[in-house]
Amino acid sequence: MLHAEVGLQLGTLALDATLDAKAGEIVVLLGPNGAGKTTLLRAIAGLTPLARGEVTLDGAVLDDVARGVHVPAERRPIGVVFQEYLLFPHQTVAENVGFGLRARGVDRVHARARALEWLDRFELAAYADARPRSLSGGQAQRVALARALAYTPRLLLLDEPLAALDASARGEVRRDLKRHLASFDGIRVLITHDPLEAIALADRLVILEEGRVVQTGTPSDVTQRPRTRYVADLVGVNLFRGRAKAGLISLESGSTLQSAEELDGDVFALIHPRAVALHRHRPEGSPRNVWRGRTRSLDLQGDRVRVAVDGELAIVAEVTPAAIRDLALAQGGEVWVSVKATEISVYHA
Amino acid sequence: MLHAEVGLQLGTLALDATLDAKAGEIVVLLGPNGAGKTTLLRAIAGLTPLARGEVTLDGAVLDDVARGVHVPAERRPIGVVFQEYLLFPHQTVAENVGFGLRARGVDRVHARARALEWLDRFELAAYADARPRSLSGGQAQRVALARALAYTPRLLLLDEPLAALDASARGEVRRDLKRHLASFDGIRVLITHDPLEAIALADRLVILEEGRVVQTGTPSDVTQRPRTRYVADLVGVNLFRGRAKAGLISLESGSTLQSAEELDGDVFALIHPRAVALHRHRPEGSPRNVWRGRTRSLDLQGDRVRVAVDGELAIVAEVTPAAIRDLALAQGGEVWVSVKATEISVYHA
Amino acid sequence: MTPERPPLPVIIAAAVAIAFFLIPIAGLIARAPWATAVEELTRPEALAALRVSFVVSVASTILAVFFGVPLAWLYARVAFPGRDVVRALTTLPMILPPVVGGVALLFAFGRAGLIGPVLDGLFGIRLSFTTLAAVLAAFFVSAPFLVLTVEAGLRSMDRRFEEAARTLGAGRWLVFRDVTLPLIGPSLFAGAVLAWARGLGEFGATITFAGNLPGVTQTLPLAVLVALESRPEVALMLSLLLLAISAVVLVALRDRYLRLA
Amino acid sequence: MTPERPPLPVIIAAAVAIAFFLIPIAGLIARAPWATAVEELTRPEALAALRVSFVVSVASTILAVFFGVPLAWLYARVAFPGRDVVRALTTLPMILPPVVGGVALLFAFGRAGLIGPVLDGLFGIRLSFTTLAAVLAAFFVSAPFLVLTVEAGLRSMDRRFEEAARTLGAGRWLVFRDVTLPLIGPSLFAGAVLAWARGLGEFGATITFAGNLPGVTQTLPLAVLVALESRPEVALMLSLLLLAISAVVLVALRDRYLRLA
Amino acid sequence: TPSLGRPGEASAAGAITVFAASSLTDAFTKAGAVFEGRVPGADITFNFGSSSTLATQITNGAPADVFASADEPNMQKVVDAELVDGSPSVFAGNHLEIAVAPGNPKRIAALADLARPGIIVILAAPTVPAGRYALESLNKAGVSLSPASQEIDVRAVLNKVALGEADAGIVYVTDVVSAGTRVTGVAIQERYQVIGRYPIAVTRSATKPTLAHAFVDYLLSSDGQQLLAGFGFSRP
Ligand SMILES: Nc1ncnc2c1ncn2[C@@H]1O[C@H](COP(=O)(O)OP(=O)(O)OP(=O)(O)O)[C@@H](O)[C@H]1O
Ligand SMILES: Nc1ncnc2c1ncn2[C@@H]1O[C@H](COP(=O)(O)OP(=O)(O)OP(=O)(O)O)[C@@H](O)[C@H]1O
Ligand SMILES: [Mg+2]
Ligand SMILES: [Mg+2]
Repeated sequence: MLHAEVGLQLGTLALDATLDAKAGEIVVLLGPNGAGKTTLLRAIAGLTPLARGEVTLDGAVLDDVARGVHVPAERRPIGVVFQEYLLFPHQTVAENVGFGLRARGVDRVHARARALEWLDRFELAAYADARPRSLSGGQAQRVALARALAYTPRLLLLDEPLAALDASARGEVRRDLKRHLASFDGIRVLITHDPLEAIALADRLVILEEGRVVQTGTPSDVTQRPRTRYVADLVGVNLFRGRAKAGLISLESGSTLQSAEELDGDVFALIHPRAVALHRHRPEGSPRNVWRGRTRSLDLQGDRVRVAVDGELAIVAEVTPAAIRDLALAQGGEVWVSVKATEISVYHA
Repeated sequence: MLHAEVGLQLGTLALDATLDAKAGEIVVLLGPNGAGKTTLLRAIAGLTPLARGEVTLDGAVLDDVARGVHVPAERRPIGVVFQEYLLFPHQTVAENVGFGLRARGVDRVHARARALEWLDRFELAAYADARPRSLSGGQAQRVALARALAYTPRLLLLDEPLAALDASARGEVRRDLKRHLASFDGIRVLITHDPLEAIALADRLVILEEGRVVQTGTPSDVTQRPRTRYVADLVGVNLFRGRAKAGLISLESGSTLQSAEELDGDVFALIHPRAVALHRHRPEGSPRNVWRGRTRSLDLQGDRVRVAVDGELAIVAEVTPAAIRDLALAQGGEVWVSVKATEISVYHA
Repeated sequence: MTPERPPLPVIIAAAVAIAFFLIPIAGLIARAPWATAVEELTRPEALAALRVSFVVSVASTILAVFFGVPLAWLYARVAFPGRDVVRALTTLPMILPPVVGGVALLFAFGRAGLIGPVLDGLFGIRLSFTTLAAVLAAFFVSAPFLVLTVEAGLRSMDRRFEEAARTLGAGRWLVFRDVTLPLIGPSLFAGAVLAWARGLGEFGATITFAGNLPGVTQTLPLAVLVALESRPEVALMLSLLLLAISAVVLVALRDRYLRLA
Repeated sequence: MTPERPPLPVIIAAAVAIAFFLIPIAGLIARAPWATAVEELTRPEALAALRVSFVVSVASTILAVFFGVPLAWLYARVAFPGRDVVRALTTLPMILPPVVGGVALLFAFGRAGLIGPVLDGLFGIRLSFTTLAAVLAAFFVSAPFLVLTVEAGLRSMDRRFEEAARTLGAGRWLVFRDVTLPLIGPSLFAGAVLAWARGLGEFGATITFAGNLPGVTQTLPLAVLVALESRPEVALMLSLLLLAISAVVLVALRDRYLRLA
Repeated sequence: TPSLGRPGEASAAGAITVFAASSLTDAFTKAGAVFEGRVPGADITFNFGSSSTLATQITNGAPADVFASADEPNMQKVVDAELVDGSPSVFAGNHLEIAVAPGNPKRIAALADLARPGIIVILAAPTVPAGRYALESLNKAGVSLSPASQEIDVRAVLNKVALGEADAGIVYVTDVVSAGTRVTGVAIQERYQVIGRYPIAVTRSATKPTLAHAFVDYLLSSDGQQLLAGFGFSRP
């Protein structure tokens, strides 16, 4: 059980966030650049002092500002993988990986043996006696990961551990990581920028924006009911906020959306890009929401194309490359947009 | 026009690669960790000396080992964004961004004005007078990007410029980058680990493995006809190599695959995971390729699940979460695999 | 960064060291003849010595920076043959008893020295008994301190920042001025302070090479030495003046130093 | 890294500096009485002075490291009130003319000094005119060099490595020993060499505080000075011996220094 | 044979430390050796330094048995501090001489020649005895000159002349004698002479006062005086 209530001010950042994580749980912290994710991690690790709040891990109080408790970083059973790796330049790769063991009193020979096992697992055995300086970016990050995993902390804090890994290695390391993380009952808090990764790894997502937790829940909670534009962008859906009355949603921009759901009050309206249809001419028939727009950009994503359309409502549609050809869509071109009322899901804001 | 033939030895890396890029082209360099991508970039930038080969840019010889030509890094019209950012810690963010202009004789006032414009564009105006130390990881990387873009080099080398950006910013910065890159006729060589990104940005992909170029071509060339396991993994397809005779492909592992295409000789056989069907019992009917396996892992990817199956042939299948439920698939469980002969595309090795 | 709570052994060691340095200085202050202080210190000889000391120590520090930084750069960056031996030889003036250093300077640049006559013949430069000689003596004993410190700084800095600057179009000089120098700032500052301090306290080489002429080559330490022979109280007073000046300079410069660091 | 081609102005400045340092040393070598060298240097007084110098300089360097590194750490890391003033005061021994430093030490630790009687009364320690006094004199003048250099090193190191070590479970001491010390290696080495060199060449404070007793406090520089009174050739020879020792030590240590950097 | 002055030869055995002015280095080293040869068991250690340094050391508790100063004011400091056993005796004098380069290339014959233009003259600083005496001597001769340097001690004057840095300097006869062939001495006329006086005393804190007095007595004896004369010292 990790319970962290962290309040502090650092430069322009006012961090005021609560993070809870249960044993066995993998919590993924997501948020835009500068949201304070790294700072929150550092506070939990004991590297940045709190101004308010408390941190407890498995019942042990690590920080309690009110009672003046502060356990120093080195006495917290917490492993950290830093965003900038921070491998010791004067030690070999194996010494780096063995450092945590040595610090815990394991003798040189055993520490080295265990380090070598870890390097093996990360396919870095050949670099055991190299200096970190001679590693590539991705290799360095894998060493940092191995270093934090090599002793077994009860809480692992990982700051974008997979960012510098190439796509092919990433899958494997992620599986390795998942496997290893699964093999002990510790708590894992992980920062990643990759929403796919977040969804794949997370038991629970915590979304941090400007120092505050704006949403938390299981990946499917969060992806199905995003509550901020940032999360919506992340998940790749269109999100609007407004006031609903008998199926008619008045948006802040002044436009309205017709939905099939009956929910009154302040609501979010979510539209999946797949549900947004594009037409060359004003469409006939059932869709209740129809407006004219202008394509702002086209983005190939895998085997689909995301089309951002400006207009009365700015919205993103997802279509097939074939549709692009059929519609003769181009940047800046005119287009009609339609969304069926049944495709708009509505939930309380 | 960039033409780089780079031969050199650095530690365990033997780099021997040729890279060509035309004006206006965006070349994306992809390759596993430690393949030598950064080293190749450094060689082109003039930071790592060549042992063999030459580098010419727009007709100007920058390096020619045979003739003893070496233009120093500072006289190459090349901008570099480093993987580790390398922002000057003793300068403010604005000074960092203005550095290239100052080095080219622009006075302090104008350099600052231009730097501020750039910072504005990257939504970093508030940090103009901050020190890099106080930036978050993603902010630092955006500053590094702005710094390399602020003067207009004829060749831009970007080493994973978007890796530390959060997903929401990434889309925008990528669009910005694309837009800016499009606005001048320079050449752009970019390293990224994100295959989606590579495909979205690249006019041409160059795949580097163990210091050698193993494949090059347009994104669709490469994704449709991968030539190494690394590329196949990247693209997310199954790739087998074998000898074909009248539709029957004998793989190196001893198994065979039946394909609908008639192509004899050394071939690659490519199977899209979507084309791999999974069954609880031996399937009846048309599929020519049927075998039994055991699920190794399950990976949720967006709204689909990738299932890795070990067996006579190790293969990855892509199914819906519903199918997982129906099949009662679990890690280590038994499963039948079938692939239709028509779903196997074959091309010369 | 967490503010550090210093471990006890460190506190004890540091406290012992501080006490060891402060007690003698307290002793000096206690024994100084404060009653006549103002009178003693405003005597023309004292003021002249102060002026000479200022000129000599500042000039030799400037020389040390101008010649010492390139030398340190060469040692840290260019692997020329015999580097280790040359470096060791140019470090020796630190070790040489200063009086012997002065004798060596006389052998080299004196009226009857190795190249003194050459300098005189070619350029009409006569060093002996001039302020320039005092500057050179101070430079000779103090520059190696700067060289060693700056070299250490250059060796521990991250050179990739220089590479980044080069790719941004900065030539050697710009890289050096705008990237290397600021990055080794603390070391350069420390080196310059060391050299300045050593130059300010210098007397053995100065008296031997440049002589002791009030207003020309008589620096404060020489004035102290001379006074020590007959009027030790005055010597103490002059020493305290020297200390006060250095203390003020050190505390004042500190600000700048801290900003660099 | 590209091997650097040094820019011309750097070469010129460095060459002038090297020449300036080497010519006097060449002068010393040229004028030394090589014919009687062996005989002079193996006289018992010379050997005794050599032994005393070795013991004194090594002991004072060890003291400088043991007390100077904590002090530098305190100055670089702990913002205690009055830090700048204390630091300036403990830097002063570098500037004080050594003879005055010796007088100050006598005032403090002499038999009739401020705390000399206390030491004598409490512990029966009498410092003056013992080898320990010579060690303390050398420590007094040389330790500030180490402190300043190490502090500069500590200030320019990247402290996040220490944070990483702490998260790996390393306590203060381990962090200090396994991370901080190796990272400031070049500075610590440079500081120790500076302090050793200053201690080896020390004479003014030693002769005043510890006296000039052959075999006890007469170090090589004191022997040089004594010889200079009557037999300057012997003094030269002894100086060259001092130089040779230092040169050998400096070149030999270089290897280790380079590995650290 | 030396007069031991106190009864009982056995009490003469032991070690004493003699603090002596630098200019006595050669003479006392020799005298010490002779004395040790004559008094079995005697062991003399010398601490040579400038008279003022030695006086400071002694007044701050340095373990001296005998103090031989190159001038009277420094001895007086020790006397004033009541650290002297009995009263000091002057055991030697030292005449002034002009030191010039070997062979006297500038042909300097008298004090008056020092004022010739183009002659670089250096003196000891007026705060040290040799410098004070030199000024007195020049005054007596009615010569006024501006020295190129006021050296911290007489030895520095000698060295600069020996190294050719200065053309002439006023030093003690004993310095010219110990310098051997490195300089030539030019005598100063008797009427312009100023003579330095060297007092010696046993300290109150002497651990072996008998032996200390014995050494002082030896220096004052005719044997001692003869030995000192060999180094250029005159009788007091
Ligand atoms: N030492 C500091 N001094 C001043 N400001 C700081 C400091 N540390 C962090 N900040 C500010 O706090 C904000 C959050 O930083 P943090 O590193 O926690 O962000 P992040 O969420 O990890 O971002 P990223 O995803 O880009 O790494 C930034 O805007 C940064 O400017
Ligand atoms: N200075 C050096 N000394 C020794 N080996 C080096 C040096 N520089 C690079 N290497 C080796 O070269 C290989 C390639 O390094 P490089 O940084 O070019 O890889 P990369 O393709 O950029 O990898 P990544 O995607 O992880 O950044 C690495 O295995 C590394 O060990
Ligand atoms: Mg971060
Ligand atoms: Mg790389």
